[in-house]
Amino acid sequence: MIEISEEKIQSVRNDFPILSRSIYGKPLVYFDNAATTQKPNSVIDAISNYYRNDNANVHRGVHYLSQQATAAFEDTRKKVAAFVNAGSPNEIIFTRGATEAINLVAWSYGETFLKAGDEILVSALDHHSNIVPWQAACERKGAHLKVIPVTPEGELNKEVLAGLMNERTKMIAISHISNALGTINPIREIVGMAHGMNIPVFVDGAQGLSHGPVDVQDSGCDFYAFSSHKMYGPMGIGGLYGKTSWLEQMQPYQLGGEMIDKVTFEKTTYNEIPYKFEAGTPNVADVMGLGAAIDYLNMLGWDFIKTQENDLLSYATQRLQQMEGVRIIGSPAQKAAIISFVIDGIHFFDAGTILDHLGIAVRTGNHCTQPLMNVLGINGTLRASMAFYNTRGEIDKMLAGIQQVKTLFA
Amino acid sequence: MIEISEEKIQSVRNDFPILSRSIYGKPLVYFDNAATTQKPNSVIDAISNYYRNDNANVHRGVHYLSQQATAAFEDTRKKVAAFVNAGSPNEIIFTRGATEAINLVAWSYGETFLKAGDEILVSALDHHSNIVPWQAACERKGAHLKVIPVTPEGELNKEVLAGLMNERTKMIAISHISNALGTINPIREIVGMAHGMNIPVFVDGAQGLSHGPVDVQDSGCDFYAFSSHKMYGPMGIGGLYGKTSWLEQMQPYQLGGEMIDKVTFEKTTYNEIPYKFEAGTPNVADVMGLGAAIDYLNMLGWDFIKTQENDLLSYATQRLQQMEGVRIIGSPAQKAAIISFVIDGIHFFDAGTILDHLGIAVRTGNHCTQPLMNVLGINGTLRASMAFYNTRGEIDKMLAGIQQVKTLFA
Amino acid sequence: MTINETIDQIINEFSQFDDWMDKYNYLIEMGRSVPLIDETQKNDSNLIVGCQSRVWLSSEYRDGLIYFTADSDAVITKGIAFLLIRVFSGHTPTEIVEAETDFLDKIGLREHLSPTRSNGLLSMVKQIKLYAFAYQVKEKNS
Amino acid sequence: MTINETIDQIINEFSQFDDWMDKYNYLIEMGRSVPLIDETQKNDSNLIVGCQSRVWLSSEYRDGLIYFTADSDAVITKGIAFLLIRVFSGHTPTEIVEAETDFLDKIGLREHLSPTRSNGLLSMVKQIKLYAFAYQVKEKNS
Ligand SMILES: Cc1ncc(COP(=O)(O)O)c(C=O)c1O
Ligand SMILES: Cc1ncc(COP(=O)(O)O)c(C=O)c1O
Repeated sequence: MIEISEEKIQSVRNDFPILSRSIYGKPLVYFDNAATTQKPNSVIDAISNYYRNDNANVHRGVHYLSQQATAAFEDTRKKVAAFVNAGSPNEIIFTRGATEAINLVAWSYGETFLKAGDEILVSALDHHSNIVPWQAACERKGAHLKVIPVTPEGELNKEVLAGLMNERTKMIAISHISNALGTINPIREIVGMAHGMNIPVFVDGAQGLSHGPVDVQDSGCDFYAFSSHKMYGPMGIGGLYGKTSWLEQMQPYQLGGEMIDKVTFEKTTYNEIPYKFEAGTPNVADVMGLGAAIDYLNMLGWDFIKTQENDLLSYATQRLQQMEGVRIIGSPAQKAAIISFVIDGIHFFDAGTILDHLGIAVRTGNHCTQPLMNVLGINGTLRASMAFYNTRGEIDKMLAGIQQVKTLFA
Repeated sequence: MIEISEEKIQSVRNDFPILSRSIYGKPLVYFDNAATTQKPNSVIDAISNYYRNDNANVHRGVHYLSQQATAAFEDTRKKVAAFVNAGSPNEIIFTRGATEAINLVAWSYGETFLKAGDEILVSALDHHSNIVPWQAACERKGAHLKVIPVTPEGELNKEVLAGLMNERTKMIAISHISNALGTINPIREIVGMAHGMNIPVFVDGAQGLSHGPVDVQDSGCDFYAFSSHKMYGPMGIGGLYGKTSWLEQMQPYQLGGEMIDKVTFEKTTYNEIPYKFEAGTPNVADVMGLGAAIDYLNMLGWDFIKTQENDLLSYATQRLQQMEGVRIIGSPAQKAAIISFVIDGIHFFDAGTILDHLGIAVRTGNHCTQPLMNVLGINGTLRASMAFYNTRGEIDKMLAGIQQVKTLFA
Repeated sequence: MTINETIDQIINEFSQFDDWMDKYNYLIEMGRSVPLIDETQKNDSNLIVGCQSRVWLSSEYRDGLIYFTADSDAVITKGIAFLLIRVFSGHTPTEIVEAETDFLDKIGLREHLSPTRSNGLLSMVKQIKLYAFAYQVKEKNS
Repeated sequence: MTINETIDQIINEFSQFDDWMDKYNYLIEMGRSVPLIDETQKNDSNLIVGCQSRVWLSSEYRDGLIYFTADSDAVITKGIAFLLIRVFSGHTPTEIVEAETDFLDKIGLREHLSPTRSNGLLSMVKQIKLYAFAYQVKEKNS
């Protein structure tokens, strides 16, 4: 384990201009990182510099700016591929974000492989974005949606999962990290079980890429979706890793632009992967921003990120556990720096409103995981999701805020 | 008509930082505006400022930054609605761009209304993005794709169009302005014909919003799609105008996030419009940039833009017509500042490569309009697409470049 | 009291507070005095959707006037519901339909007016106006 | 001459030109000397897809060596095709499969190496390598 100095954290914080702003006259304490992370200067500058100096539409342009933009765009694809250790840059498809990546696979895989009577497994732990597109694919094809239940600790129930897999199972769609509880799912193990029965595994990595290294070849998953804005990069961009063999077989999703090979009114043929899945003008500027975010994370290093986040997680957990009337939801063995909790007798909306006035941004509600909330028998939680730029001091402020909330609504 | 001074144009050019860069040591002459336009400082700054000061995920957040971001996001929706004169901001859906907007309607309208034997009319003038999604919808539903032919002048053949409309016609999908030839289609008139037979009209406005005012209520079209990056705004964002009555009836397209109302594993219900069609975390930063682009265009005014672009168009047309061996493709009565041309005996790729080395960025090829190129019996063209920040001096440079090309390949 | 008079009164009450905390304290107190909806009326058709907290709002039409009751599982939301009821309850459909609704901005509760579903305030106002509109139509047809 | 010797020769030839225009003039000239593909071979299976210009590339295997012919409707593309043929034609499958292909960068035609479909250069190189690979496999199996 590495030692992290106050100065180091302060210098990292200085990379993020928004962290020095105040809210209602109080310094911003930003604990809504699972909703979206803040952006370092290098990401913001990458976007501005692109528009100031290099902006052009990519592909097919013979002129310099277009070729330069294309090269930079494709270089970033390689960078993303290396970041998740994909087998080839062609296995990386740029999308608008995780939700679009999930919709893409649910549609294209569904159209290509799903038949009536087939089954798809989703989990009760997951974000709506990784449930509803699969539900719709099943409805379209007459397939059945089966649900992997969640244990009281907030983990996937692996025994039940094993029992759910059979020769009709055509996909297991799970998340890498739960945005609601912070649970880190054992992807590698689940992929092992699934592949033993020839079932592909789709991983919603929206929360996965910001908290630790991802190695899609090591975990063996067939698809991995992510959002740039949740990993310190810009909004409006994200991606999908997919194994070549699947991507090549799957029907295209959106149509038009570079994804097309030849068009006549009788018949259209499509380009190769990854282009086949990238319709319309790509979001080159934000791809540049995403590239800068990856550079930034590589520069910081996972050692620093994980050490700092684990420290925040264990400190906050310990302190919250000591508070009377506060109950942390979920206690998975493997957990990222996301804490959901409830305060006895106090509605999360009331608590969140007061914390907000103290400059503390937490998220409240069901976190787009209504099925999970139903299982847990609650309407919602307060969620503090932390990033490496947060500090113990900020956690102390939140705890003081909760104390104030308790007094106010006592 | 207003008079435009040299100083005015120079001051407008100064708003666009990229216009002062050079290519191979020569000042950039950017004539690829139909592919993507350049961005003024105010747009670039709107994005940076958002990330520096205001970044948050929108909707449902009770904290200040989230509410502020949501308000700014929804204000921009109103701004877009006003810009195209929509009946209500709820009729504006943010998408990744025009291609996504077209795919959205082709899918959602198709799933909701299209039956076997129905017909959809597309045009031989159009961009692949406004052909292939309709072709796919027809294939899925057993409907038929009918083609509105193009006259030798490069206009839609209205007589044939009138004959193609019948009680089986479920949609007419046409472009506002042709990206390949610059043709401005008579949307209002076509909508009049179509509505007389209860046929809705979808307009691909990717090239429409940058060259003149758009009034969807005046033209009466049912849908209007656009891309921010082609109207001086950022990449990665765009939108769809749709009449409330259609949007309310149509099935949602992508699923997940704010577009959801309630989820259980048995059944999911959806939010109201426009949210029903906006899955996943919206691209708030680029929506801010789009808002700044609209402010910028409003500030310049259509009078200025149209006067300047018409001057460039007529000057370039006249000069090109005088050049031996140069043939302008298409001579529609109504035309935006887009000129496609061929040089006798010289391949567009050869010509484009040489022009590029002179700092002149034109686009070459089929411009994603292969069916149009087939009709015209050519493989592609050189295309100079102009914006209000271009100058007659730049046109002169292009003409000198073409002269050089002719000498080189003689 | 007319709708506008109540609004002025509320703005006046809130103007005493310099501190947001006092404002919220007062709101919380008021939450406790909301005319509670009958438990049997706490059903889905009176539930206002799209709120972070659950809000039920019910209306009754007596002698040409509309009376509202409400409840919420969040205290602040209850307080806001009470403000709305103070303003609108006991008025004619037409008065309610025509009333201005931007007073929450003036009393410094702007954060509750955001155009999103994160809290149900705008939905509550919308619902109140809808009820009034429905009774107005009924009046005309009877 | 080995593949590397031809490459060095070409790099040397191009190093004479300071001016891009001279370089292109030379390329255009070379385009005129490309060993033209037989008209009957200008079919879809020899067409390299994804180019701005159409390029046909055909190969023949004689006495252990591969010979290429090509054509394009664009002159610059022809010139580049000729450079590639000069380098690779008349070599064994193994020599071709193992050859480095970044020399176009060194002669200052980097703009033709962009990783996109906008010009067919990379596709041409890929196709040449593919042909060589196919003959290599055939050799082994025979
Ligand atoms: C686990 C998980 N999946 C999917 C999503 C959807 O991501 P996005 O909204 O960026 O598409 C989110 C975030 O909202 C998430 O936390
Ligand atoms: C007429 C037309 N329609 C559609 C499109 C597609 O727009 P986008 O690539 O921004 O989705 C374009 C531009 O490429 C266009 O010119």
